Amino acid sequence: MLKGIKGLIVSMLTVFKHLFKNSVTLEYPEKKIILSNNFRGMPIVEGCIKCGTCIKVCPSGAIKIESDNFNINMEKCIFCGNCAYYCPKNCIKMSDNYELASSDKNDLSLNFDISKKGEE
Amino acid sequence: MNYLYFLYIEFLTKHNVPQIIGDITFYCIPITIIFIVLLLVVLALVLAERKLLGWFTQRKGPNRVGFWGILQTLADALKLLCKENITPSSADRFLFNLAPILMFTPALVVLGLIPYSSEFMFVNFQTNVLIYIIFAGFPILSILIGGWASNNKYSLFGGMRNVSQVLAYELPIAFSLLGVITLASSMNLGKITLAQSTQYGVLGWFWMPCIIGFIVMFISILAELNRCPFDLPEAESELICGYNTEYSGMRFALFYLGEYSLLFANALFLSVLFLGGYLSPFGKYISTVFFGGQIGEILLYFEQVFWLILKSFFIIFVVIWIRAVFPRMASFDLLKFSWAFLLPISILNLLLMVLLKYFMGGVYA
Amino acid sequence: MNIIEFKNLFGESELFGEKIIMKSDIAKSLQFLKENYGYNILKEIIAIDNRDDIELSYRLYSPDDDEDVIITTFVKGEAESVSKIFDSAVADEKEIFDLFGIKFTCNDELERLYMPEGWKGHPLRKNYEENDERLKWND
Amino acid sequence: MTNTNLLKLNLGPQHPSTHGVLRLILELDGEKIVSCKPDVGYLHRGMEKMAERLSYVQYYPTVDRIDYLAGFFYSELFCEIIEKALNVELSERVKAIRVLLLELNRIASHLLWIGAYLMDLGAVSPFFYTFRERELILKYFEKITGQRMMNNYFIFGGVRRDIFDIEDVEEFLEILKTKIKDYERIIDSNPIFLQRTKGKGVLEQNVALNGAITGVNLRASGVNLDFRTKHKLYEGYEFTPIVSEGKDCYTRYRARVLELNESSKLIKQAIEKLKQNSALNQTLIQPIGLKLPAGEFYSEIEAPRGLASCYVKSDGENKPYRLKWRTGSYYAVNLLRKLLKGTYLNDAIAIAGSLDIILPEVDK
Repeated sequence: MLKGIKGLIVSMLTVFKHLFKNSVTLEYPEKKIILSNNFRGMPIVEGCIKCGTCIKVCPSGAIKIESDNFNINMEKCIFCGNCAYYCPKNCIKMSDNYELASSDKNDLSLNFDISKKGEE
Repeated sequence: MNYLYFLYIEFLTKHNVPQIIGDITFYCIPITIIFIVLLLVVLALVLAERKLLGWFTQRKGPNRVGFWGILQTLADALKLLCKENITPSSADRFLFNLAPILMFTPALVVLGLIPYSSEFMFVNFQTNVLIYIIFAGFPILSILIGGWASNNKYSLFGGMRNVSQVLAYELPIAFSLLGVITLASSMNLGKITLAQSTQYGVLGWFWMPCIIGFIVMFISILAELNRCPFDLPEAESELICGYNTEYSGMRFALFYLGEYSLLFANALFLSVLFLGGYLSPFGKYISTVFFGGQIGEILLYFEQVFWLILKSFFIIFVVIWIRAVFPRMASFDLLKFSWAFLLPISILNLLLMVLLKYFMGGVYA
Repeated sequence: MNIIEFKNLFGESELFGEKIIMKSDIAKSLQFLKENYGYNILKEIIAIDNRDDIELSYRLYSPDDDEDVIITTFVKGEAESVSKIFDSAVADEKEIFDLFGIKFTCNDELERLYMPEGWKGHPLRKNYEENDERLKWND
Repeated sequence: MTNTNLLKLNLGPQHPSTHGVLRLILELDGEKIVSCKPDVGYLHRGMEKMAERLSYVQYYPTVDRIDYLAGFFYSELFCEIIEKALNVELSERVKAIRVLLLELNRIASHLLWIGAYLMDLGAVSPFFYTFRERELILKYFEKITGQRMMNNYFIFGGVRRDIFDIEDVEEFLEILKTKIKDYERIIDSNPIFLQRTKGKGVLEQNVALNGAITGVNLRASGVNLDFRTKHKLYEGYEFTPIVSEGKDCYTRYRARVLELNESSKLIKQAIEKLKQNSALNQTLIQPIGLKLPAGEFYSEIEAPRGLASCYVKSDGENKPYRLKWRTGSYYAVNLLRKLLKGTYLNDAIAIAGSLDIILPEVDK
């Protein structure tokens, strides 16, 4: 019985101790989280040579390459970073933009024009 | 009190209003003040609980609505007002609506009993402790009706569990009350507070001599209000929300605010019984020491109310602190704890009080 | 526990890689292994659809001398249930019944595990055709 | 006696304390559970059917979604299959990186379980304390692998990029040591917690072995079986599995708290190994047109929730012919049928919570 009461008081005091520690919450909209530079956010494409390895590597078939348009369907993309890692010319980079909520659907299919092929 | 009464009657007769109306309406003013104070305090309590729980777990607690999260509960109440009042199709419509109302009324009645200052007391019966026991039992009725009427298995469990729990903890309350009554040798709360103003100051209050009664009553009130270690009727992780699973909108707000107003009413009651009601912990009142005479007289009332509210907030802080620490008790250990442990101890405490009254009766005139 | 000893106990069983192929009475041999050789954990039952029949391989494990044994049989549509010997087999057999359509005799709790009751067909079978061209993107 | 007025209660898919979408169909006599039938499949994503359609490199990112609290363990299983099939040897540094991240992931998973279990029993604050520690681990994962949970970091033959900032891990281990003392003071000395968990949900040894229960739940019933002692990655690490005889919910809780210390010891040894060999000479496998030789491959590892294993039968194509996962909680849910019989409703939640059941593992 007494050990019970001692246990009660000990657990109450340790919780009381937390009353004076400063809070760990991060007020999100005002202060943003500090991300590492390896963070895998929304993919960005420039200078693609249409080799098609990213199509072979994408687990959910989110990438379509037409003649001059590189389309990523963000509904299917699972941010795994396979395309960015296996692209031979690494022209796909994973930006650190994770706020992708949008009100209309066609925001979710990203189109990058890759027509300027013969430049370099 | 009668000083204010004469002031009021004199003001009315100046506008040639007959005396009868004055007598009747005089008591409406404090009633409305108490009702408004209750609503404000309840709003503050809900915010205080969420803020304290936040600080206990190193979080910030609500701070978006209003300057420091002050208007958070007001916003919640408005949101609940505008929400749709869904009544389950197979629910018993009349009882379903009756339950929340029953939950809110006992708190108002209990607030009427409490002596806020030496002059200012509503119901000055000689036995208003008895009235407290009667009305403290009302929430069982409302929770059982609410649980049964919403025709949902989980809320039925909530209602049943609440009945068995509150009945088990009603007797220890009665016996520890008896302990206090034998010491103060009167059932009138005003006389109980006066009996506590002895020359020992803070140690003279009733929590010191009948410490066992105080602890037993505190635990039983926790159980009666379904507060933390005993919150089986609305156990979030088992019965989703217990008896008020099917309630939404204004009815849920009534249940929710009723629960907190009961907490405030019981905290006031505990501080009157054991922590010396409106007596100031320093023996003499500050207002009589610094501003004697007329102003001191008026200020004295407010200071007495201030001490009473301060003590009840201390009790409420301990209740919230307990919520941050303890898990829920199992239903059998809860009942066993009350029948096999709290009840015998409170009877033993009653015996001690009788002996104390016999030998040291003089202290508590 | 070597294969020769096992062979003379249970007639027609031969070794294929590290697996022991059994033609019949699986329950008896599992019971025997569990009691005498201490293989008291049935790690998993793996079902493979080899187009003409279905291969069930039981992977047993004995925690004391830390050894694995795999017993496999080839089954058409019916199989002998081991749920009376190993309680974990109830879940495995339910899954295999659900995804492969093999009925296990004397397993009273046999019903679909993942799929809803009215589901037609057994998904993991090779002949489980779904004509949903959304799935054809990768071929 | 078939007591007809039994109350049929759905501890339904949407319930706050079933850690996901588990549905227990309970038959109650008053509050005593007469029979309990778990109904799973609400989170079935068809991982095994999907494997037959995707090539190895395409299937690999979906692998750590099988148990999102212990993603590294399932990536490690799948990589091990490919490395065994093409018998590729891992370099010392890669092995040390993998052990370090696996054990960090185990600590994160156990921390979350401690918080969630206390929330099931009704205590509000320990949940936030354990999440505060887990946040430090997830921040470190994000810095190294790019995502907090679905990290996709191990690749066939090695790791995606070399590990850095190991001081953060050492600093975290110091914080964890003091915080575990805090948890013990808040939780272990709490008489109501002891009353709710001591002697409840007793799992006998033969019932556990018969139900193929592995991992902490089995070791809490007295069987010394920890697959880390046999695993190739953990060679050269001295490590003592935590075996206790208590068999009830409290011992399973204590075993998981002790496992936190055990894992931090392993992490310290892994950091020593990392300091010794700093050259990451890994021989990566070219994954694009990867074809496994025909045959069967099997790999197993000690996941936080019991033995996890992967079995692949390939017929030489670039897609597996048949892939099967074995997970720990799959058999724990199956055990609930026996364990919850005869208990009361609020004990049932405590017992089911103590087995650390996570539903994505069960539904695969």
